[in-house]
Amino acid sequence: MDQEILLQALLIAIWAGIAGIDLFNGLLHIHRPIVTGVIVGLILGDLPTGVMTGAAIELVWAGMVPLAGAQPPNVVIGGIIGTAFAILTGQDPQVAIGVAVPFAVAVQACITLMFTAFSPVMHKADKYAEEANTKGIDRINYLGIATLFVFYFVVAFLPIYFGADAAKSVVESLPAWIIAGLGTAGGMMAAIGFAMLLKIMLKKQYIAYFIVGFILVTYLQMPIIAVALIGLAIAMYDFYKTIGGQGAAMRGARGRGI
Amino acid sequence: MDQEILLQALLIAIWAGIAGIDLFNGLLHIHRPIVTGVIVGLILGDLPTGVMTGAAIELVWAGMVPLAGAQPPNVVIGGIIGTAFAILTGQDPQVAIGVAVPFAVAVQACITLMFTAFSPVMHKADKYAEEANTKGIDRINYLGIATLFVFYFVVAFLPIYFGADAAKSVVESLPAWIIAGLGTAGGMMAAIGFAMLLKIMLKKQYIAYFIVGFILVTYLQMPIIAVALIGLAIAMYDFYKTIGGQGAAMRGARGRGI
Amino acid sequence: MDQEILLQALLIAIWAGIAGIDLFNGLLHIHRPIVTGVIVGLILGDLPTGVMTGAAIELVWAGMVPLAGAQPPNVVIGGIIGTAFAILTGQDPQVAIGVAVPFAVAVQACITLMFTAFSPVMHKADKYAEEANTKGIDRINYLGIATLFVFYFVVAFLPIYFGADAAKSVVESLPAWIIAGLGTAGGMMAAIGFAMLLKIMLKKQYIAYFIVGFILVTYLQMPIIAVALIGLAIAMYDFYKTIGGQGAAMRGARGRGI
Amino acid sequence: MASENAAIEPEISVQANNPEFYEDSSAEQLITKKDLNKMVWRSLLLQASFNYERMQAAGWLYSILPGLKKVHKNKHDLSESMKSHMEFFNTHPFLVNIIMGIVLAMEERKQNRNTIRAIRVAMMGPLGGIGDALFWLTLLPICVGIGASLGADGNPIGALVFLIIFNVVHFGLRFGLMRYGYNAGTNAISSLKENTKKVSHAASIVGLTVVGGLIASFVQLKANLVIHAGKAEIALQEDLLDKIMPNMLPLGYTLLMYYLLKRGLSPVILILITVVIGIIGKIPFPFGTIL
Amino acid sequence: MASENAAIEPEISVQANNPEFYEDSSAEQLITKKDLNKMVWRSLLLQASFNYERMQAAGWLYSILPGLKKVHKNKHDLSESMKSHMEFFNTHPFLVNIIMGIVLAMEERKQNRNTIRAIRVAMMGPLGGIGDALFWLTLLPICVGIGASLGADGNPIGALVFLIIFNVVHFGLRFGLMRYGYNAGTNAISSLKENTKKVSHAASIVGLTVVGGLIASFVQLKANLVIHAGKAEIALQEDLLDKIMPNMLPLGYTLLMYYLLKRGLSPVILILITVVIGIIGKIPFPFGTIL
Amino acid sequence: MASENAAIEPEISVQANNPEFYEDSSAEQLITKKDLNKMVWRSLLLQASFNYERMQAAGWLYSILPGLKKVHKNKHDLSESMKSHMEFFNTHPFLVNIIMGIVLAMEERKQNRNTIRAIRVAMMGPLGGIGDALFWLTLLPICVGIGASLGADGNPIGALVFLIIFNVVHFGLRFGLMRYGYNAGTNAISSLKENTKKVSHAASIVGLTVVGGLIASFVQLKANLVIHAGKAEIALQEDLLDKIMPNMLPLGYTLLMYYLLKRGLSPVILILITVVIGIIGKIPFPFGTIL
Ligand SMILES: OC[C@H]1O[C@H](O)[C@@H](O)[C@@H](O)[C@@H]1O
Ligand SMILES: OC[C@H]1O[C@H](O)[C@@H](O)[C@@H](O)[C@@H]1O
Ligand SMILES: OC[C@H]1O[C@H](O)[C@@H](O)[C@@H](O)[C@@H]1O
Repeated sequence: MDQEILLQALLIAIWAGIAGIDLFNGLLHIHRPIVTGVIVGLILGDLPTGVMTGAAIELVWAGMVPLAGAQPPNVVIGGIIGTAFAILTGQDPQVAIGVAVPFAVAVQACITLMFTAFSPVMHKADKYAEEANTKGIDRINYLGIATLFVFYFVVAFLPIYFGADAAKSVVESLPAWIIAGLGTAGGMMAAIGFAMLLKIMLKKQYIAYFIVGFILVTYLQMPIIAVALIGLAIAMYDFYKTIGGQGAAMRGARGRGI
Repeated sequence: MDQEILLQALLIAIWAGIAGIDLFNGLLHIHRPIVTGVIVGLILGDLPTGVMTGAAIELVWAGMVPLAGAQPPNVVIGGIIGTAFAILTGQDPQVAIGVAVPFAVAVQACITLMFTAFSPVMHKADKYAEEANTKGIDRINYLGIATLFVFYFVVAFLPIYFGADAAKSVVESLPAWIIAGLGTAGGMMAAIGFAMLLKIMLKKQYIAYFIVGFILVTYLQMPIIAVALIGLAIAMYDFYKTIGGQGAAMRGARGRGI
Repeated sequence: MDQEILLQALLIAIWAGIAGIDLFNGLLHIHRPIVTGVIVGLILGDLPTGVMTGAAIELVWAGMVPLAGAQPPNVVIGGIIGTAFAILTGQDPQVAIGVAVPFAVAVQACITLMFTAFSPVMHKADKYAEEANTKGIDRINYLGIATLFVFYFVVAFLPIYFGADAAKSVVESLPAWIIAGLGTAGGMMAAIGFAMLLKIMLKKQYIAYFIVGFILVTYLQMPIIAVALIGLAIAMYDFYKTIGGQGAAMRGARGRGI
Repeated sequence: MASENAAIEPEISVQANNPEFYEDSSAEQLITKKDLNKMVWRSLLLQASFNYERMQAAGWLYSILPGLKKVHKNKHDLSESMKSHMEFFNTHPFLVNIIMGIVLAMEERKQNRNTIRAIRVAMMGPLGGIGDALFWLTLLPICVGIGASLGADGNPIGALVFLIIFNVVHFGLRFGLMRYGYNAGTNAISSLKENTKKVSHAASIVGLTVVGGLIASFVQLKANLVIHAGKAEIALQEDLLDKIMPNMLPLGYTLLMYYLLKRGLSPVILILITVVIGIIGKIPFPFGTIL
Repeated sequence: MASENAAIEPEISVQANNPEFYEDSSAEQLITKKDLNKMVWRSLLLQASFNYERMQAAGWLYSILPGLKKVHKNKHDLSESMKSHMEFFNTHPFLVNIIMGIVLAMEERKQNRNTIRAIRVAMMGPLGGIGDALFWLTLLPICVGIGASLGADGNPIGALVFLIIFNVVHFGLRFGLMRYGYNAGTNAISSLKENTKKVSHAASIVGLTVVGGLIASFVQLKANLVIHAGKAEIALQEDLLDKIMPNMLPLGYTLLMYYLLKRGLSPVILILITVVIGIIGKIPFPFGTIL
Repeated sequence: MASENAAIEPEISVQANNPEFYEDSSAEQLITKKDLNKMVWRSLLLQASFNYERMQAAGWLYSILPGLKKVHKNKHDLSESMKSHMEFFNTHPFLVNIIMGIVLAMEERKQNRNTIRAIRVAMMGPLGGIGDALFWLTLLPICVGIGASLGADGNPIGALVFLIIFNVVHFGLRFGLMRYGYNAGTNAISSLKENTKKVSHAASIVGLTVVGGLIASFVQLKANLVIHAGKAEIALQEDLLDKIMPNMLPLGYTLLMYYLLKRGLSPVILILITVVIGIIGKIPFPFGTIL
């Protein structure tokens, strides 16, 4: 039994390493809970629960994607711990999510730290660039991948091997409103990502489009793809109008000059 | 009893004077039926009926606001007479509205007259301006306020002191369809205000926006605030486009000229 | 009895000739099933069935109009044969439509052929033009009308006089899925007409409007009249913007030149 | 460039102090924040002497008088200024404060009188329309709606909530716009012309979009007629008009009023016509009522 | 300026009477209102000799013949004019009347033949598309809808109402546009070029907006396939296509037809393809039908 | 013209081969399709060394290294190129391939180093935003939605369908854009500047429209407070906020975060603030919870 859980924890940890890499590299999106649910379900021998918990966790993490480098609560660890916890303790998916969120938030913080810690390495990379040392550049990137793998491996292994029960009791001793509060915070988290996008993209003359998009969803419940198409139509209108206008300006100028 | 109704009528008349001023000056909007209903309810000692009748009358007067100086059926008198009548005769709010409408229409006519009658006073004001007589200008405006107060005071006092029953019997002797017709006319009245706005604002090149606004409400049931935001977005687009276009024109010209 | 069906078939055939002309000339739209249903109903002495079958056939032919010369399944013959068949055999309108579709498709093909066959006649017309022979031009057009009449007359007469029962048995012997398939093809047919319009009208700079129209109907279920009004608003915006822009360009140029 | 623009809009051109307009053309900063606030309060009486010849002119003059007195110590100049401000004026009573701010800044700088006039005229129209649309017909119904839903069961708290929300916006706007206008006027006198035109254009766009929507939401007019043709019944509104376009009648009636106004009919006549149509519409004819 | 514009659109340029085109270049006003009305009636036969080589050319010539005869007394001129009007022509049969009006005004003024040709060509395309969209696909369904809802219980009144509404618009347009076009042509010959371009641009905007909408409303195509994967069932239409974008198939099929047309396939082939696809789509395969 | 444009955007100007930047300025075509594909695969590691100082810079350099090595045989040139590519870089990981293609084409042509830098910088921002909007927040939810609805009853097929649809688009884009960018870069070097600006402008329009919509769909924030005033109950969300504007709180909170970011607060702090607010919002106060 102990043997089995060790093997299972190791397998899940390997999967966590792979998925953790995929979250930022590769990007096949095998790291999404919908996939992770299947894999963890297979490893722990309860595929249906895995699939269903994965789908439930997907809903919570919709829209929580890394935008402009901002980390939302970590979807990899959230998905893995959530699913594993649901299968191992037989709890309801909703409770499993409550358990997963604090882990996901903690990992979010760690990743942010890691991305800060990696900054000095860039000066090494500058030196390699100076020396035209291409191998060096390669190595730095492979190092990054390795670090990610090890990190996710450890973070997933420990709580699953040691902690399913501990986690359960910790969670059960926490007041429900703290768990609920973390959930609420999760729902608000996307705002930070959007704010970072706005910081990069928003200029005064783009406010109009921002308003249009907001209205279309708020009042007309349009899905995003329709909003994108409307945005595209405006962009095309503007594009051809500008070309035409410049043409006119040029012609006007040409017609008069000299 | 007589004493009491005199006092009540006086208090209501004072309120009518204040509210009548507020309709055009101050504009705290204490003149709206929703507020008037509370005050009249307090004065007549039946707050709940007052509040509810006020709310019912609000619905009828939605959109009937003075636009470009055009007077809709008078909301001050409509609200006051309607509420008082509902409380004093114990009638249903809907009937109370039917009674209030003819008064409101009559006062609408009087106000229109008054605004016509005040025109000659402007030539007096011209003279004061010529003489740099600032006190004179002040006086003319205070006179206006006083006139409004007196007018509303009288118009509210008489029917309430003498007329609750008379009004009731007059109304009951009127064919129902005339009252209904007045209500229908009230619903159409906003068209005149909008027509006056259009007369001031509409130019050929603005028809497009007018159409857009109409469509958004007619076919998509958007609330006006959303329509305003869409209008704002278009205006901003246009604004930056014009600036950009002018820039281009200038650059085009500059690049070529001489 | 035989006498009566001959007379009826002749009358219907005359109507088919008239309606066939109206499909392309005159365009009073007496050729639509909604009208044809009444006429055929009168001729065959069962007005209510005629009216209702006509209305049912209308639904199927909505949107199947000749665009840029492209022939959809023929609405004249579809309407006439469908209604007549429904009355003569007492079948359900839906089955009547199933029977009408193959005829309509066949006639569609014939008309396409006829429009091809008429091409050489244009060289005759060129000669008349060369000779300034106005009578000749008149004659060519009258010939076209006559051809249409005869064609529709014959096509409507034969199946009704000889064929109601034959048609019925043929139809009943056909597998249901072929009839269903023809119906499905009918529903797709409008795509060809729109494609021809696109071929004529679509340029890169118009794609934006195309997208807008598609979105408005797909996601907001706007009726076409609202879509047309939105299109009109955009066109007006663009029109005045272009005028303004040109003005600016000219002024820019004027202000700087020389 | 200058000459060309002058040709296009001769009425608006911004220049430096103008000895030909003022006896005393010194342009110190005299108006204080306190003065501005005081004039906001006075502008509450903007429509005290409202009338159909000059509309808000005398109220407008009343509102800005303290400023004018401070700026024009010279009596001739004051008289000139007052006379020009007695010309026709009408705008939205909340948005008036931004025009006041700008105009006061210009008076203080002893700007060309024609320029001041032009700014005043150019801004009042669009700001009137947009203000009506945004405050009378958007803000007000929203606040009333909130208040009314709280008062539905006879609770007077609704009225209070209504007054608070409405007036926070109301006075926030008034004081804010006054200061904004004054600063804009002071800092950017020379760019005012262009901005006025653009702001006015933008305001017209918003305004007309909203008016289009308001007609569809506020004008109430529906046909009630049912045409009997044999056994069939055609409900004029549902079976015919709504199929062509919903809200056809409100739109049509508004455009009719617009047309009649442009033909010179007075609003009073239009009100009468409307009352008559309303009553006729409810006459119980044997075939039903029309409206 | 002129030289530069000429460089851009050499094909459209408006000039005075042209001795090089006409033997008789006198330009009196000869066409009367009666003539115009007569030509409206003749234009009902615009498609009498419709064919895929010239489409409406001969019908168009037939329609305007009375005017041409009046204007060109000289046989050579009439022949020249008739020849040029036998060139390819196709537009919407209602909107043709505005082109007729303009062209007739130009013929009467003995305009440069190339200019007339250019106007005729520039207008026919966009007016064809917009007319199809507005009349065949908007006006007609509205009128039919009204008529059909009245005829639902077997009452023939629906057909009558349909014909009346439709033809009031129809003939109102024809006569109105003819006169409008003729006057526009007469008054504003010199500004025609620019306006043609702008009107044609505006018409294209409306037209394409509407066509986009029409595809979504009129093209009927839905997948019926259900994919069985283990125990799961994936309904191709509801679970996949509609999630990506509703009306994907109608849009996709129309664009496919468009692509094939541009590759040179004839409409007849496309109709055949469509019939084949429709029938294949309904074959009762063991796993269900495709469409 | 050139001089004037240079004044406006001095940073972007496209010139011919540049002896002052390169020791070896020969500009042969050396990069093959195979090289391009190889670099697409390497770009999967774009974020391997992601960090907050340079973000994707080292990963970007890693991705294009094979191309750089081929193009710059001269060590000095290679070093110069590598140094410049170690500058800050961040964009969407799928759309990076189009920038790679363009930049590689420019390196191969031995373009002015400043121009290459400018193109790289000008494209990364808008493509980052638009990519996030289109792929992370539109494509992904659609694919996940399809997958999840198929897996609802415990069937793992949903995950497979999800991965297939998503990655067909994903890799289709990557390889397609790489080639497209490389060709665009090669063919149209001289028109690049203008296009970059226009494409970037257009991308910003689409991006911001979508971000506006995304805030309304993805940010979850609702007030739960009910204010008791006498007998009346005012549900803050339904009775007040939703009446003013639905989704007010998500919008407001996003704009607050935006404001704080602009004031220099780090995202980490904002995350903490958000967690704290979330938890406070759920404290069971006697009057209910806030959120
Ligand atoms: O915003 C662009 C880009 O920024 C960072 O690199 C990451 O957050 C990516 O997920 C994101 O696509
Ligand atoms: O239209 C602007 C303005 O005109 C008049 O002054 C009054 O009707 C006001 O209520 C209105 O706001
Ligand atoms: O497209 C314009 C026009 O083309 C052809 O002439 C016919 O199909 C008409 O029905 C159509 O209106």
